[in-house]
Amino acid sequence: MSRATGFRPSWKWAVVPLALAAAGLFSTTDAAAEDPIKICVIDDHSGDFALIVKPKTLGYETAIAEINEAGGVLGRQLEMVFYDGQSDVKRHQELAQKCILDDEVDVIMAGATSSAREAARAVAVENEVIYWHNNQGEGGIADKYSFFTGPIPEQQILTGVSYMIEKYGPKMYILAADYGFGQVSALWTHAAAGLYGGEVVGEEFIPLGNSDFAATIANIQKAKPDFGVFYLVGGAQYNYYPQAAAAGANIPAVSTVNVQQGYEHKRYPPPALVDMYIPFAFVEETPTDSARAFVEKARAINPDEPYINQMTRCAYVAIHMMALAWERAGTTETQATIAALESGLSFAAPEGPVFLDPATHHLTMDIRMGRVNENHDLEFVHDFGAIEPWWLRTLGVNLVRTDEARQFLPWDDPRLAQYKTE
Amino acid sequence: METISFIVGLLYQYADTIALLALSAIGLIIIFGMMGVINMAHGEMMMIGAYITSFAHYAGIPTALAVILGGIGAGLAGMIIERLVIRRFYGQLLSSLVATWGLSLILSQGALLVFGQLIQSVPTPFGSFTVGELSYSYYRMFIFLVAMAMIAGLWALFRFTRFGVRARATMENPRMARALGVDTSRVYALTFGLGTMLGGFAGGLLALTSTIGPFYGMTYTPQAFITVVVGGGAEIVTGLLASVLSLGAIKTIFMNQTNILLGHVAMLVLAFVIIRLMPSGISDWVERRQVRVRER
Amino acid sequence: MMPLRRHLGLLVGPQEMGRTWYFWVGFVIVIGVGAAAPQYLGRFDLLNLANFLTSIFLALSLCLIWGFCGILSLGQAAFLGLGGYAYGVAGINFIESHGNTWAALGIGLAVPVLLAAVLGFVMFYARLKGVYVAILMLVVTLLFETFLNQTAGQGWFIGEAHLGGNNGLGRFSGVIKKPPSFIFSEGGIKFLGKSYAFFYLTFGLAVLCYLGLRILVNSKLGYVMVAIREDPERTEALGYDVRLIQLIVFCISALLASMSGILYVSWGRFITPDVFGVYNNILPVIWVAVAGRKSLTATVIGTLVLVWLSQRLTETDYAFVVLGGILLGAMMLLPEGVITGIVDRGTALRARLAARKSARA
Amino acid sequence: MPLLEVENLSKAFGGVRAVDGVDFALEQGELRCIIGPNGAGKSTFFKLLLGSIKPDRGRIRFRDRDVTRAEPHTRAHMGIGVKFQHLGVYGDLTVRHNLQLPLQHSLSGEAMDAEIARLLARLNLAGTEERRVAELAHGQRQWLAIGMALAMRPVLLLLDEPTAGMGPEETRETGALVHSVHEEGVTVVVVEHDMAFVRQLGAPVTVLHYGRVFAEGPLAAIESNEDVRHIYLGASRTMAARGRYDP
Repeated sequence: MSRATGFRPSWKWAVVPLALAAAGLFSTTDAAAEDPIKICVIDDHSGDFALIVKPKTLGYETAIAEINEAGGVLGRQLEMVFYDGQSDVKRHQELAQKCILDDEVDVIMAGATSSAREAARAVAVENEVIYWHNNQGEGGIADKYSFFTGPIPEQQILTGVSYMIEKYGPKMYILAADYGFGQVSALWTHAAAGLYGGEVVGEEFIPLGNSDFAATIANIQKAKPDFGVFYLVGGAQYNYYPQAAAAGANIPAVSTVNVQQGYEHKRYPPPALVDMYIPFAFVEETPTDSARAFVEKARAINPDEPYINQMTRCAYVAIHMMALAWERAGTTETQATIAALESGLSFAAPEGPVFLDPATHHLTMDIRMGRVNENHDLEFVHDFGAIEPWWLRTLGVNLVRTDEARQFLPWDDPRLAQYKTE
Repeated sequence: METISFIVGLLYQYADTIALLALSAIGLIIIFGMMGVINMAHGEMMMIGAYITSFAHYAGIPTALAVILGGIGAGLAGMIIERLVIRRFYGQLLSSLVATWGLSLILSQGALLVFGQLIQSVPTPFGSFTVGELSYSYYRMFIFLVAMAMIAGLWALFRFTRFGVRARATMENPRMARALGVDTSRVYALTFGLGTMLGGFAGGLLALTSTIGPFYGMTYTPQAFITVVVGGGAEIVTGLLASVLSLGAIKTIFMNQTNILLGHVAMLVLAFVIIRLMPSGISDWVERRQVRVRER
Repeated sequence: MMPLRRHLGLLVGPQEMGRTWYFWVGFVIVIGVGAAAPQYLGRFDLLNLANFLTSIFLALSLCLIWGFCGILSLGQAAFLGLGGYAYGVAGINFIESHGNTWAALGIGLAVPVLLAAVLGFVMFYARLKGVYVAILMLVVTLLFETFLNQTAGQGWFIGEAHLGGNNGLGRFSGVIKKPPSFIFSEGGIKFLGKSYAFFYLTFGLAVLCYLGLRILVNSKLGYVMVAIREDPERTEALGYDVRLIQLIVFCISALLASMSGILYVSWGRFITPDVFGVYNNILPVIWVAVAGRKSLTATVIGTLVLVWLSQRLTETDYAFVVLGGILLGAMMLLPEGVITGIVDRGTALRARLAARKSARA
Repeated sequence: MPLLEVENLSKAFGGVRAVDGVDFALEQGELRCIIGPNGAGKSTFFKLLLGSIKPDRGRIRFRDRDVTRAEPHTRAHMGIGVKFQHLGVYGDLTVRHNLQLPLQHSLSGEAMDAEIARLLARLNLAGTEERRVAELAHGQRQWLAIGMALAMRPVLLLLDEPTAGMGPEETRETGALVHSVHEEGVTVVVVEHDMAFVRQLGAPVTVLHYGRVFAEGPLAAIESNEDVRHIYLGASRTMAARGRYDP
């Protein structure tokens, strides 16, 4: 066995790497301030979520172009440092690290799904960098460094479900994607049912990526609900709609994810989505002049974008909020900027005025109800007016006074959890 | 009435599950049975079929024809792939597995780059019927019948046509078949084309009830793999049939009584039990039983 | 001293490239350059390099079973993911509350090996065809992904650890309980991804695993592995229980893959069901196939290059098309792998030149 | 009590009965040839004996133990040594390491080196130990394969077409090797196609045809058997074309 010819390793050789390793311990790095203000953007331009997330990047581009044309912020230009998150959660973590450690950005805006959001957000918070999440979400995050522009359950679910109960009757069936967002949304739906005299007659959590709904459709028919509450996410889960339509099992439904992000009413032929109700902050068809102007502006930057969705608006608002805060703080230094963000900023968003609530870091915004009609056009059936992000405040959260770093979940709040009966 | 509607519901689900398993696996199992190759790009062949179906439908071509075009397109793609790639890996099964996986990555991501995530769905034809309190899709029953017809057609192809005889000879003993004047490389190319064509056709059929995107095929391939493993490669038709009937039964029962995930888990567990008991798949086992019975 | 020398002799056995003195000089230089990385790398690059290094164990695990034993698994990420989850769950329960890193490590290594033993027993003792093993492993890992994706509900706690579904381990409970990094001894060094300690730990482990595997493949077991790869039937007739050896090697490879998972969790305090997904399974196949599956050295080098490349590609839309193209191209042009192919050609050329020289003389 | 006893052994593939009710017995120290035309079931019978496939029916006893279901590695340790029809050598390994595989069960260090040297000398392969097997000539590889079987110190040696692809000189040397192994007391079974080699061995012959034992007896009796000539002639065209059969 030891017949092998050639070089034999010896222990002496080990000295070399050890010496070099010792030298490695005395390393230093230094950072130099760049001229433009750097905004890290990590959006999915490939993979499962590319379709709904690409319009988000357009929102950043629109706002940055607008601000830079008007002379920038503090006399400096804004620069987007963009990375493709590839719909990959791990990637979001790595890229957030790269943004902070390598590009030394001033703010991070990253992550569409709750999982990608948490991956990137954890890195930002750990390194004390301001983080923005710019699409609708399950809410409940109370954190000094984290800010949110998307609508949250008290703005979408409570309003949407109460409207449906009034219009169609009390009995509802919940279909939710089986992950954090779906779980939380489902519990909020139970709470809404309890608060407004509804009744949950059935509830199913669908694995992400599932595309076969034969059993689900039968279950829904057996339960005979007045309407459905759907939190279906991703291309595969969307299969529910054509399958239900083919089985003649369509029911009126409300959803906080469909249409306003994935513009399914434009992508799929009728009648799959007829009678789908959408409580939203922004869709391309939003019936205000400022919204129409915003759509035009975004289209001018990228004429090929098929749909300007709610994410475009959230991204746009986030950049403007940061610009306002930096101007008010007179610096891009993190703590000063947070103080400015917590000073009560408001902004004329495309759908109407929004106000950044200092206590919770979420937005007060106008919510409207849309209905997909027989031709798959969106009709506007109700205006809920401006709705505040009140839930965290009722839990005693006040980020101006007390630091927090946690997510409150509806089952932590006995007032909501009481409605969930096993 | 309750029980009748329950039984009808269960049978409908069973038929539906069988149709999905059979359609997604049929092309894969032909290629595996004849060539021993697992085509990891099978899901992408289904994707190609679905894409062509959608494009053809919106170009004004009748839906039935669009689906057939989808099959033909995937079949042609398959024959090109066989010429350019598979051919180099005859006799190296694991290498062909890896090479086709690379191909799968290129095709799905390439489709994403070229066509984006946005592909128009084709509306589902035929409408619905009602039994008891539940209503069902005629189309889902239609694809069940088509799946069964495809299996029957396959049986007839191998039994009665010249290609079938040559293919079976090649499968049994390629060297002998060559000695008898069979152009085995053509048989392989045609087999691969046939397998991918059926995959594309299945993709087109299923496209009428689902969303179509670059990763369309990936939702079907894992269950197709299980179906093939359970079916084995010895007797394609019996293997496929036995496999979809048994897997479909367990999946339907578990999905109906528990949830979708446990339906998948039950399928996989059953697959492991079957391979432990019958390592070469059901078809080989069935075949050996037949021999023994004949001997008695 | 004798057995030690004997083992060192195995380091330079014929099963692996590197039987010349200049290979080992190069090796020492690479180790030196690697160990000095904190000297010249920025904060992110160092963190990133540590992350790259965690991939090496996964690549080596596939290299061992596929390249040396002839078993292709398309689901190696199942062991990585399970190792990471098991370590994370145990870590949240033991390290956070009791500071017991060793227990968490042990569990993180044991659970995947147990899975490998069960699956391997069924598959190898059924004498399953290679292609079946390959795709069944893929199905298994995808099922893990599906299973963990639906653990967002409040019922999915193991002790204090919430599985958290798609959001990742421990990420989806009120007060977030992230899986912890290693802490050895009370108040000892914390091995978080950013730290030098973590870099040196991973670097050291990678070097040790590489050298250890060199010894393994040149040992008696190593020869039997290669014999099984070449011809299992023949090897059985030489008195070796092929099924048992395949099972053992499969378990070793699961152990290596789980090290990747554990280090990854310690590095980023983060793990989600995505680790079980298709991409995490195809990536090691790309690394190993492209670099040269029959060589540990080629695997390590190729993995580092390709991991770096795929991260660079993140800035384009073409990432996976390019990776798929590299895989397909390598399989068709250099089926033994690019690095192995180049080295083999170089050796052949040198031999020819030497022959010509001696002919002239 | 015979060394090897096979009763009613049957194996079918896809409806074809490759081996069909074979009875076969072998005394300690015997040398036996098994012949038969293409597709007679020789290779299947061989694999059933070594255990890499299991019979549908029937029984195999070896050294008074029922080994019908025993795995090949168990049989190997019981003393069945095997040389396969297709080259059973490992092309990527050196000659030394090929021999090391069977030897490392029991030997190591100096003892193994000595044994390897002894085997190589016997196989006319001295001086090749550090060469990769893929670089050897065809005949040398066949001898190495036999050497690997011998390295297991078998009681029963099964050789499947040991002279396939060899020239006349090499074939003659192989015959001498088989005889010398037999003279050492090893029981030898040679499955063969090449009648010239069978004649050189001059041992009793078992003829398989359509998976059954067609005839059995001393070489001379078999060669003069009309029926045997007939089944061979029926298949002689292909075989004559390969230059393997000269009646």
